[in-house]
Amino acid sequence: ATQNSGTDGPPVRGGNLTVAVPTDPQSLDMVANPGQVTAQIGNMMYEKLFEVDRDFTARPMLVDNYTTSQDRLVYTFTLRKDVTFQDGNPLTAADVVASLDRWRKAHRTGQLVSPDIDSITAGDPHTVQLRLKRPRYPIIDELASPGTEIYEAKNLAGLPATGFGQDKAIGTGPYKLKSWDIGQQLVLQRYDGYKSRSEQDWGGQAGAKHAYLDTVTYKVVADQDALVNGLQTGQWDHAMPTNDQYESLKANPAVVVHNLPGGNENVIIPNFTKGSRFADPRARQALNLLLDKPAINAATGGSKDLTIETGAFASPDNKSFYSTAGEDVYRQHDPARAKQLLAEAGVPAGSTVHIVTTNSYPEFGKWAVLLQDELSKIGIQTKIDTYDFATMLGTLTKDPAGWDLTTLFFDSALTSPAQMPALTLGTLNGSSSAELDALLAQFNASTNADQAKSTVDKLQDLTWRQLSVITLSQSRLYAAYSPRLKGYDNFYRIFWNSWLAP
Amino acid sequence: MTRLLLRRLRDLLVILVVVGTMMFFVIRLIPGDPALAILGPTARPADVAALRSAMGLDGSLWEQYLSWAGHVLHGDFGSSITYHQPVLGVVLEHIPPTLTLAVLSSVISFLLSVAVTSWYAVSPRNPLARALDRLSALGMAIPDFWISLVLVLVFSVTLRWLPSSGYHSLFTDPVQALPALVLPLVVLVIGQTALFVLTLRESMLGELPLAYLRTARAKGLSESRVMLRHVLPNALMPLITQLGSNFAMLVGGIVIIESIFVIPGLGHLLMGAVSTRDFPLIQGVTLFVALLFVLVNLLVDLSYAVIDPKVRVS
Amino acid sequence: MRRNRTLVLATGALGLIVLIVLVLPVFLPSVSATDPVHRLLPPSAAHLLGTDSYGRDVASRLVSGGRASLGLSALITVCAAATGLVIGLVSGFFRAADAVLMRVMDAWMSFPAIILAMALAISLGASLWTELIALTVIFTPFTARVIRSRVLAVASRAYIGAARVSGMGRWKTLLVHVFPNVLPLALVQVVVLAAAAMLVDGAMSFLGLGIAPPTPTWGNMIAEGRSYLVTAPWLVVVPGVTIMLCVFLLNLVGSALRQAVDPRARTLHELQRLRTRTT
Amino acid sequence: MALLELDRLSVGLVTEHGDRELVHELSLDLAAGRTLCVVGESGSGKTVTALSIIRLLEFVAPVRTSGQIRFDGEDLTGLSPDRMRGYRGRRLGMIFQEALDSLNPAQRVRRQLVECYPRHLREQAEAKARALLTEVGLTDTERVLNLYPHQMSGGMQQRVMIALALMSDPDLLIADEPTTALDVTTQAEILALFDRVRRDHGTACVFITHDMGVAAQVADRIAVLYRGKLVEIGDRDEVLTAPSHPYTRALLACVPQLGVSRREGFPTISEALLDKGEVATETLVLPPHEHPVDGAPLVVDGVSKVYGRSGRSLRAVDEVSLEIAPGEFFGLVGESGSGKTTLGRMISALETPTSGTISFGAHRCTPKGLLGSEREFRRATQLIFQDPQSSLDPRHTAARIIAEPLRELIGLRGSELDSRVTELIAEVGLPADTAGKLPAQLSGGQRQRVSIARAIAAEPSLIVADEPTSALDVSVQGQVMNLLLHLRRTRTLSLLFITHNLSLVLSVADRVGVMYRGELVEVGEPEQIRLAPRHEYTRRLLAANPELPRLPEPGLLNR
Ligand SMILES: Nc1ncnc2c1ncn2[C@@H]1O[C@H](COP(=O)(O)OP(=O)(O)OP(=O)(O)O)[C@@H](O)[C@H]1O
Ligand SMILES: Nc1ncnc2c1ncn2[C@@H]1O[C@H](COP(=O)(O)OP(=O)(O)OP(=O)(O)O)[C@@H](O)[C@H]1O
Ligand SMILES: [Mg+2]
Ligand SMILES: [Mg+2]
Repeated sequence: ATQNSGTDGPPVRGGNLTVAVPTDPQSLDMVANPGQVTAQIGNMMYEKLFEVDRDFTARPMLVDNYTTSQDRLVYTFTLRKDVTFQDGNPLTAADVVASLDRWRKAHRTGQLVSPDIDSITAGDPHTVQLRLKRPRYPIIDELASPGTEIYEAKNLAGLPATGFGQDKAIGTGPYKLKSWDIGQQLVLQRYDGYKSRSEQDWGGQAGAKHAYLDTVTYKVVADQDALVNGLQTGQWDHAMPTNDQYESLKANPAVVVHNLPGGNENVIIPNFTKGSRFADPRARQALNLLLDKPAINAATGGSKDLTIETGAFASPDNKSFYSTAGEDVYRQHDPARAKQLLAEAGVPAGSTVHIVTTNSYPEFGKWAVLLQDELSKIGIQTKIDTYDFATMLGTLTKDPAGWDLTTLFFDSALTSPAQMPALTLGTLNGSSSAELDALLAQFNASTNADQAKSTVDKLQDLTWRQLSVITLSQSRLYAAYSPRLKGYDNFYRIFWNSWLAP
Repeated sequence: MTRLLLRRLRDLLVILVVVGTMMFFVIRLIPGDPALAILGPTARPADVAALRSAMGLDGSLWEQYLSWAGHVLHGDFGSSITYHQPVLGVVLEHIPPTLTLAVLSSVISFLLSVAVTSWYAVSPRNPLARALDRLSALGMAIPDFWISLVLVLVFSVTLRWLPSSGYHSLFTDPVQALPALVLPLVVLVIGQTALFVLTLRESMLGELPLAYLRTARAKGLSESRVMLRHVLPNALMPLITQLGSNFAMLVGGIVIIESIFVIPGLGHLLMGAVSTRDFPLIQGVTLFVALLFVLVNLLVDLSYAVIDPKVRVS
Repeated sequence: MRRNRTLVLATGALGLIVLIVLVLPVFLPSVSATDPVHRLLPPSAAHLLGTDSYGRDVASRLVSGGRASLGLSALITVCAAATGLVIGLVSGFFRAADAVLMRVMDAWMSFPAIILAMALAISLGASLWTELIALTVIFTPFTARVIRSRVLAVASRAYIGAARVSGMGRWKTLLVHVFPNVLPLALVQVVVLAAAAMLVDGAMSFLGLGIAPPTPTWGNMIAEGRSYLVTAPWLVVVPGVTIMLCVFLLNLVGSALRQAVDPRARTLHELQRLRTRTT
Repeated sequence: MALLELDRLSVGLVTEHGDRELVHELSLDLAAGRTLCVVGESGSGKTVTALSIIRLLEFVAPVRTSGQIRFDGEDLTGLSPDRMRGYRGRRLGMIFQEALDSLNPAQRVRRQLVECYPRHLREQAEAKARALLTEVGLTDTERVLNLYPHQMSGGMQQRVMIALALMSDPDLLIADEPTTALDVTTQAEILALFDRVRRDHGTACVFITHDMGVAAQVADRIAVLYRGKLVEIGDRDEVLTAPSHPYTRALLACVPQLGVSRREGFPTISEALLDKGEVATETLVLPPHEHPVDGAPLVVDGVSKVYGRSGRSLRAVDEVSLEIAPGEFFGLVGESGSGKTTLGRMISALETPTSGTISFGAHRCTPKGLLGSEREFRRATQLIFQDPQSSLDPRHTAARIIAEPLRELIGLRGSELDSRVTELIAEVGLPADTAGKLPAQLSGGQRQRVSIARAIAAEPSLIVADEPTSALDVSVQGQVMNLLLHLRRTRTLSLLFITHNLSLVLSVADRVGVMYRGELVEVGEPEQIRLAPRHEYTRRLLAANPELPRLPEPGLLNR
């Protein structure tokens, strides 16, 4: 399989694209349900004021243009006039206000941003005013982040915390919901009333959108083998298999594999809570010294193409957040010193480390196994408890001091520190600190990109000093799809501007 | 017969109540919180609590139970937490695939096992019959997920004869449905047939020394007729028991087959519901599985009464 | 005699497997020693059955996985067969107990097995003991039902009445007259159980409900290896074939054993030989 | 030309220690339309011979046959299984000794009867089945056709078995003790039926029986078997009046006769004397009544048993009241299906009465079940089952079966137990090697004796004996009766003796009861019943009782 080159030929209108997704989206409400599949489908249906381009930079989408006051406290957004929702109603400022209000209250990012917001109000039907309490540098990026999709105000009135049902899944995007057989498949259909922006070249989720495909069918395929087999036998045109499958798919001429922008940050999370074996910073340093990250990555990453040996919390594709600060700490490896440090921190050889992990994602279990092996080499015993994901979270939060290590991965393509799980893990492992809060405030107060970038470096450096997470690597994502799928060289989540060759 | 039916209907209600209640409390023993599962590791406790209450999960277990039971009595199984839809609808949507697989595979296995065993009984010296009989022992030994992987690799991925997965309704779309059903059915049939052959052979062997066969032979009946009309029917009871139990197992448990072949059935739904802690949905599915189970066993018991007049079901 | 030869051969083979599984791990490299550099190696002199995705030696894991798999299925079989047999006997023989016991079994069985397994595995954590409890709980009612149906048939025979006239207590009658007449079926059931236990153990691991890695079992070896079905087929083939072999041998032992305990089956067999010889 | 010719037929059982011969060089022949009665010792190979002719033995036991069985000129031993099958049913019909076991338990009578007919002839077959059932005396044909075997009385089962064999009008009918479970009136009807069939179809018949009276009535020729060998064959009158072989002579001498009292003991055949070629019967001299007769009477008070639910219910026993004094020998005769077995089962508390009570000493059987200690009751009361085959656990050896009550009720263990079992086996006249055999390896009579040994083992004070000697030859029957009489002399033993053998019961019982359609219609002393029967049915019974022609050496009888 080869990477897509620019020789896709002229776009063809029509046809149905079948996409395999690992779970049912469960809800199409992107505020109530931050799941990946919901996002993947929701991005086809909904739009935000701003959207990120292929460099993860925010660009206007529903906003025609906007102004910022001198003191950087008042933003005035002018909405595009011709935009209609998929039920035919025009987009109004009231819809934007209602959607963003809900985001502030109910979405995790919104909640983090909210303290800085004074008000969001509608000027006239096509202007919205956002007043801040203090300047906030990433506010536009945050308005381009998941959760800020604009829904109709009338659909948001009186919603429970569980969000809205499929009857209210109406946005302004190029595709609308056609049918949904729960647990089986979901079909999107071209929204004929969609008015595209005129720009062509922003990439990512931004810019012009052309709906060439008549329909997009999302099939729920949980089983990895089924996923790969169906891909090879043409039962679906597009899937995102696990990294294990990468090499064999790459070798298969019937399938195209394609690396996607962004990725996952793979982390081991030590518990800071008193009572944990890693409450002592020396123990965390020791752990970092102990881990042979390249070896672990080799055993779990699947392919060199997919593994980025970096300790950064953001993807290298994410220009404004990718930082190499602390890279030297990331690369340290010294088991002997680790053993000594652990002993100093009160974790001598022979003690037992309690790892809680899940089998819901295969990688987690693998890391746990490799961790166990490395710990055993310096005489530390391990007790691994494997639960399903929901139970793991329950176990971690119910008894905050009852565990020592856990494993997770985070989306590394996000656009503001508020969205970076690696920086907001305080509730889980007790790693919040004044220093972190101060740095975050400093970032928010930045006035320009350089200033922001230097704060990101400090944040990254702090992470490696504090070791609130120990990053193993970044995994790149990839899509595998039928060679008939053309014009698909953008973000993995979206199929506008793509078409099926006849 | 009517008395039997009435009594079994009463049992059915009792079982449903017991299972419903047991299930309600058992699944709540499972740690993990649906709200937390949705909101993820970085959620604030306050939000989790808010979501919990929106899902109707606050209040004591007893209050929850009573309210759930009260609604169920009025035919309202509640609303799925994850799908935001009435549980009843979600469950009904997932029943046909599972039932299609379970019924078809049970029927096919039953017929196959009866055919193989009787053939072997009638002509024990026929090499093919003997080979089939022996093969059944091997059939029992094959892990179903293993053979699924292999069959898909051979017949779908390599030979491209059959789709590797998928499900279409047999009634609305038979042309697409049949090829997709072949592989999962084969997998289910292999294991079940093997088990059935073993059960049936055993019970037929038990009948062979009985004196009534002598009478049948004295009538000048052919050996095949003796086997098919006398031994077989009298030996069927253990097989039918086995069939009933297996059917029950299938309905609640073909998770693996359903997931490998991407069949949107009850087992799959149940697994998903458990992993997201969608309590109303779990309860709904469980009640339906229990209902199906009881109905199947009612049939089994009725067939006892038909097959063995001495066993007056009580 | 031919039957006996099968019995001896099959038992011998099974015994050998058990022996290997018990003794050999002492001499083999550690099962959890990972070696990412040498991952997914095909079988060779250094690694007789290749290495897995962590670079662990498949042969050592197979052998030590056998401990868990064989031990577990033996335990499950014993537990489930024993409880199932007792419940089946009692409920088939005592009408009063039957009504209650069978309703309980019905409720028990109609409770989807997978939920039970998951509830246990999730709340207690996946481990050998959870799996043992879960599978015993799952299998018991099935055994009980099969046994009961045979007990019902036996209980209606006149010799049960005769035992009563001879002053035999109900429980003893159950033991002396009913049980031996149910035994052949029970033996079959034991084999079915052992086979099923081994397969279901695999399935549970496959679903992540079984004994959790890194402790190897044949089931979770298949589950772990299946992502490499095309690139490293030995990961799946080796444990798969081992399971099949063991279950198959068990079957042979079971049917030979059954003939040994059932005098009628024995003469039947002789009969068949004779008829084959004379014609 | 003879229809059936056995030419030096030997049947050997293949065992691990070589062959064991069951039948030795048997030669006989039988012409069409004639009846050959085969009589002889229990276990002498009669059933084995019969099964060998129709070649059904090979399905249940590993056997080797030598010699020839020529049927209509064709040697059956050499036929392929397929061709042999063509003979069964249409040309060779068989009535089996144990009716209940020989009927498919899961099929209604109707289906079993019409089965051998092709589908398009089913209607005709059903008409024929109805006619045959009427002929065998089952007048309620519609009900009977819809019954399952276990819902019928022993006699009904046997008659269904007979109808079954006659369904396809065979050329040769092999009847293995076809009337043992029948009362004499019904037996007479059946014998008449056989005669009619023989005349209408020219059917030849091999008739195996223990009842010399029956043999005298139906046979053209009689063959006598002893220990697997044919010791005598000849015309009926010749064999009956001028027997040449000492065994035959002895056998005839043992036959019970109306009007001859046997209360002081039955004549039996002594093997020792037989081997010497002398007059081979001996009569045991019973010890005199020494001990005082004590204990409680059995009181049956207004007992009824209703089977089935309202609507299709059947009153099997109807308001029967009866008292049996301690030590009394009470004979119970009656029509087949009249409720004798049911009454016996209620008395031994295997069945609860629908109404009424049965009391025996401190024990009381009521509709609610048995009151008081069951163990005590079982020690006191034993039952000999009508159908020995199904009352023996197929997996237990004879010794184990006999040991059961000894262990359970008396608590014997170890060598004491073993020696008592050996004693009992000898007492009922079984060879010592019976001990290790499974029921399926025994002859009908041997099974019956195992069942008797089991019943007397615990030395009960009441035995309900349900046709305990129906499958026994007269000599063994004598032995068994002597045993019972002996027990009665040495200790207190009451007997409820259910039988169809009028001659037997009238010759030995203290009192006799007659049952008819569920009711006890007459009770009286044997002489009174015999000479002055009050009920119409009793009179019919007496009239139908088959009698042996006067024997040449009457002197023997009283010795
Ligand atoms: N299936 C068998 N296996 C072994 N031995 C058998 C079998 N059937 C019969 N026998 C033996 O063969 C001998 C003859 O038995 P058979 O049934 O022919 O006697 P019978 O003359 O019919 O006696 P009865 O009048 O008591 O029925 C007996 O000693 C019996 O133990
Ligand atoms: N379990 C049963 N269910 C229904 N009817 C039964 C049952 N047992 C016996 N009967 C009926 O009760 C009646 C009496 O049967 P029973 O066995 O007492 O007769 P019997 O006098 O012993 O006859 P035989 O001399 O033929 O043995 C018969 O008509 C029979 O059909
Ligand atoms: Mg006989
Ligand atoms: Mg009777």
